[in-house]
Amino acid sequence: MDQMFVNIKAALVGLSDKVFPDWVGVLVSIAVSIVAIALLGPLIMMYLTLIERKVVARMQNRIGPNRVGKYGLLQPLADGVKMLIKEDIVPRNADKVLHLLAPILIVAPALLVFAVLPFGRNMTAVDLNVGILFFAAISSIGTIGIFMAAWGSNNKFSVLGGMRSVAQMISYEIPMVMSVVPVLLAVGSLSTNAIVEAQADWHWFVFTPWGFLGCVIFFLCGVAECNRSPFDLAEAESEIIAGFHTEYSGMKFALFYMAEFMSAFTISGMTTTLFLGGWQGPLLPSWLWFFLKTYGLIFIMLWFRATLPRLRVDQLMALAWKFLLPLSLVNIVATCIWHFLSDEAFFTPAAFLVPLALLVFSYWGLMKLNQPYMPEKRVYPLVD
Amino acid sequence: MPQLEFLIKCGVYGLMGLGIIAAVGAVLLPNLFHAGLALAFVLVTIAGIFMSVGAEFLGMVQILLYVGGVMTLIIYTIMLTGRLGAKDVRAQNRQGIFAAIAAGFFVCWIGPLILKTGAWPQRESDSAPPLLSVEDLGMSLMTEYVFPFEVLGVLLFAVLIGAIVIARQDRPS
Amino acid sequence: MIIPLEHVLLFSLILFAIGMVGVLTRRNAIGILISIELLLNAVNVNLVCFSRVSEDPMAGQMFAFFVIALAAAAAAVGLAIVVAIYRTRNTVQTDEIQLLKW
Amino acid sequence: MTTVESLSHFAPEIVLLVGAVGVLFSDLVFRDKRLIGYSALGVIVVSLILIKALSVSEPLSLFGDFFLLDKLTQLFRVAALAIVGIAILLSLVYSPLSKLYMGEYYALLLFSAFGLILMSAATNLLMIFLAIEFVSLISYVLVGFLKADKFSKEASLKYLLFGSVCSAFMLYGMSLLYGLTGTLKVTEMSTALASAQQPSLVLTALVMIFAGLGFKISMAPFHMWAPDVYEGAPTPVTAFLTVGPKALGFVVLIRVLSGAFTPFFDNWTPLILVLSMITMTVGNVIALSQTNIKRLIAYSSIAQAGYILMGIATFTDLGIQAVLVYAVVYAFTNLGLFVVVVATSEKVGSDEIKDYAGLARRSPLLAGSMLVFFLSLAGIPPLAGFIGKYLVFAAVIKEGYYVLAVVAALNSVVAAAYYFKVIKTVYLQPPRDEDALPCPWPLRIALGITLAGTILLGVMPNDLIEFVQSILPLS
Repeated sequence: MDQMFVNIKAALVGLSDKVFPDWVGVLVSIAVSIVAIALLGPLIMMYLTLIERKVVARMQNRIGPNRVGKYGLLQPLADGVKMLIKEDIVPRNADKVLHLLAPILIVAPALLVFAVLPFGRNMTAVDLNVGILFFAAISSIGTIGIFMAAWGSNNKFSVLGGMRSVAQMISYEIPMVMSVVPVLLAVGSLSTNAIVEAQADWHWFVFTPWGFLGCVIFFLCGVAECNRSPFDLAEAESEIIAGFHTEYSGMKFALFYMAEFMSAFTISGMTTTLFLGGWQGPLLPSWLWFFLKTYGLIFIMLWFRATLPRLRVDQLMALAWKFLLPLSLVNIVATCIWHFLSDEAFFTPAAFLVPLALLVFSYWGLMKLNQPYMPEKRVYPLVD
Repeated sequence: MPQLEFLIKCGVYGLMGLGIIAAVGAVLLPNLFHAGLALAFVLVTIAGIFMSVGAEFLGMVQILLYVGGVMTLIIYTIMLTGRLGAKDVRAQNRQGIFAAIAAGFFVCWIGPLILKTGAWPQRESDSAPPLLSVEDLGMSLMTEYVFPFEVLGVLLFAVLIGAIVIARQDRPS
Repeated sequence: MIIPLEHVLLFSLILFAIGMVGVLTRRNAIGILISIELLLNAVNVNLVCFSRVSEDPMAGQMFAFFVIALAAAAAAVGLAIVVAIYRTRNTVQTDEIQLLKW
Repeated sequence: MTTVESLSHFAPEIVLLVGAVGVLFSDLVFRDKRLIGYSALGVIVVSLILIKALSVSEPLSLFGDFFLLDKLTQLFRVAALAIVGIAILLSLVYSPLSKLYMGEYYALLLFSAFGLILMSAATNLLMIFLAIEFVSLISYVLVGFLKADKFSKEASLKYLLFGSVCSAFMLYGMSLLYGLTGTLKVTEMSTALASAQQPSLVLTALVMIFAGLGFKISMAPFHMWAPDVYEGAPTPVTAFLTVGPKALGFVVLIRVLSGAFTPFFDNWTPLILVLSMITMTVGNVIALSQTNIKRLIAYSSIAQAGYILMGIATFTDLGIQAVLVYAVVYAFTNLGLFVVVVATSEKVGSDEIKDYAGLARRSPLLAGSMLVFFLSLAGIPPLAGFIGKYLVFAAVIKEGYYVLAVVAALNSVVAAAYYFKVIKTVYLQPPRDEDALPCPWPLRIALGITLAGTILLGVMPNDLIEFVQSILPLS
């Protein structure tokens, strides 16, 4: 059961080996991985839309989609058909080429990142030895797609949204990468597989003080990276319509949606891989563990959306630069202390408490330093 | 497997061809925004070439720093200094022919020299040269190359201050 | 090396030459900066490929790494200056920025 | 030497860096912005004292191979700090600099001093490139530091575009060298290059490296940026640029040529001969028609680079000594000229030569020093400039490059012509108004140092020459 998908792939490759020369087998093995990922991405996205609508509806005391299919299970298909047959509108003054390329360029990196996600034991499509770097590099390409969409639409609101979104993405990328550094220090490798292997036997990094903090920072920055609520300033309906995808409709619009949901999934998957032990876990098959943890995190994202109000621009930037970045730098120091005190063992009291004290102290200090300016309560003597 | 090697070879040559086409675009396209995107494409193809010669780390750094960082800066500046839909500005000055001659001369001068030189300090070909892993690079950055690395840090700090001072808009006090 | 060293060198040479054309013909300062990035990338291709056949492979890759970092720094300074000029002069065309002569 | 052991010899530079950051943050503390300048001066002085205290006799290579501390480095480490120190003195007086960003300004000046020191000590292509870019990038910013001034911004853009292209060419050359030799260490290259089958490719690499270094030393045909940049930049920065990067550029050139290219001596000598003649002629001839004093000095400094290149062209021990002596002497003289320019423009408000009319009556001190500096640049004994010129000519004639010597001599005559034109304006034309020109104490100190250098080195050059002789041969 654990190796179900691996075995299916091996069978396919074996089948081709019987018929074709051996070099075709390599190609088949590559093709199988590519097809699997290319199908998985859209599938995940389609059902994430349904899950989001259902969960948010429940949180708001509604039922959510329930007409198409049992419990609304076919709703995503209906949505897909609707998107496909909608009219594709291109503004007259738009830059046609950019307008067309932008959604593709946004979806492609979101899908490419799937290649290094370890979905289960032996289930990483490409086990790059620079996996984490690949993840950081590829997700940074997305900003260019957003620029293209914003500029190509030739619409003020789009450009405003695009500028906001890019400023946000490059700001949050820094604490995000910094919060990964402790994991790399602890594991000594950039490969995603090696990171998961290092967390065997319940040695999940989230159980260490630095791991917990890193996990929180990484996840928050990730939520900001994929422009999700409460960091969805770039597409704030009430201020700038829909930001960089104001001028899109039909399938192109669906592609933006797809990119957003797929990156929500990859962020959750990466958090799982880096801090929550990846596919490690007892009893259940490894890939099931991975999906359970990932969907748990996605549930938290939906919870954010249903509860938290949107941030203001200055609050957004202040959070990244004045709070998360310093904290993630302290976190690196804390990891070094943990590493030298713990002496190869996963848990020793000293190695646990000293970094914890450091982190709590710096959290407290940063909170003090970042205290928001509260105007004095105004008194109107003549009112009463 | 020679067939696979052939495929990879085709891929690398294809990357080079695309890179050169995109580079021409980056230099000649009248719309600067398009030129910037063409440059981004060149950078990605070069990252691909780095990967194909075994410099995975550099390939990734190239994408992360260049495509993610420098290109964002460039495009931001284009958006700050251009106007939406401004297309009627001449992009090239009148030195086109002169420049083409200069570049052609440059290629004709160095190209044959490169082709004639067989004596790059090639290692013995019987043992494949060891690929540098990320660990090797990281270790030497922290040991052998630690001094230039620290100097680079100082440099980036100083340049950051300078760039902010230059670009900052003074508020009337 | 999968393909002969000379071919990669020719590729980088052509890239460099294209960058040269850009530097000489672009009117817009940002256009020139874009061309300069092409020049630097051509150099990097050279360095990385030489490092595959060299006695000291680390040196080439390190050099390329430093070139990338410094190119980023140079781009930051350059674009800061361009933005500052645009503020005072409302243009970034190099042939319109000609107060200083002889 | 390992990294930790090296740190003790690196103390002056560490003081410089810590001081730079301190100066940056002192902006937050000091109300009186002049105090920032004083503290920057203090950093320079402490660093100089440490250099004196820590001087070593035999060459050390610190941090692996990245910082060679030999006598050449010792000399130019002091020179770099002195140059930046005088630039700081000038900045204390120069009023167009906005009072807003003085912390950043002085910090950047100190950082660029660090960059200059790195340039003097670099023997590895990676370090050479890093150090040159260090100085260049900071100079681009410093040139554009006058926030509201269009000329300053334009100069900065030109400097940046030119500089980046030239360093890209230099990098291409370096990459070819790396490919041909398989190493980045300049000292190890000559053996590999001597056996190179393709000398023309080596020479190509050399020419391209020349493009980058030629930019730094404003050698023709890479000099086009110099007049515009020198005119547009804030005057203290101009003073720094005309001597700092230029002198250190020559040091790097000597290191590269003596390390890597000695086997190809016969090939590159004619090239430098020709370039040197072109450089001095272009500089001097165009300088004749200048009306702006900063531009005039700019062209004159291009011509001076041509004279210094004469020494490089011979590349005998005598030639290299001549280059080093000339570079030091030139630094004193040119900085001195800029002291006068700053003092005058503060009161007069312009850099046009016609506004210098009657300077002798308004301030005999400034006019007198200007006379001394111009005479020194023209090579009149017993001033320091004479020693430099004498050594260079001696080296050239000894090697039998008579054409070069004749061209240089003719050039000196042309140079004397425009120097005396300025001096004539200063001494013989009546002033527009008779107000005395003040000379505040920072300028007096700077003037004292440069005058002392110009005169003392001329009268008793032996100490400097002996020190320079002890530098050779380069390890």
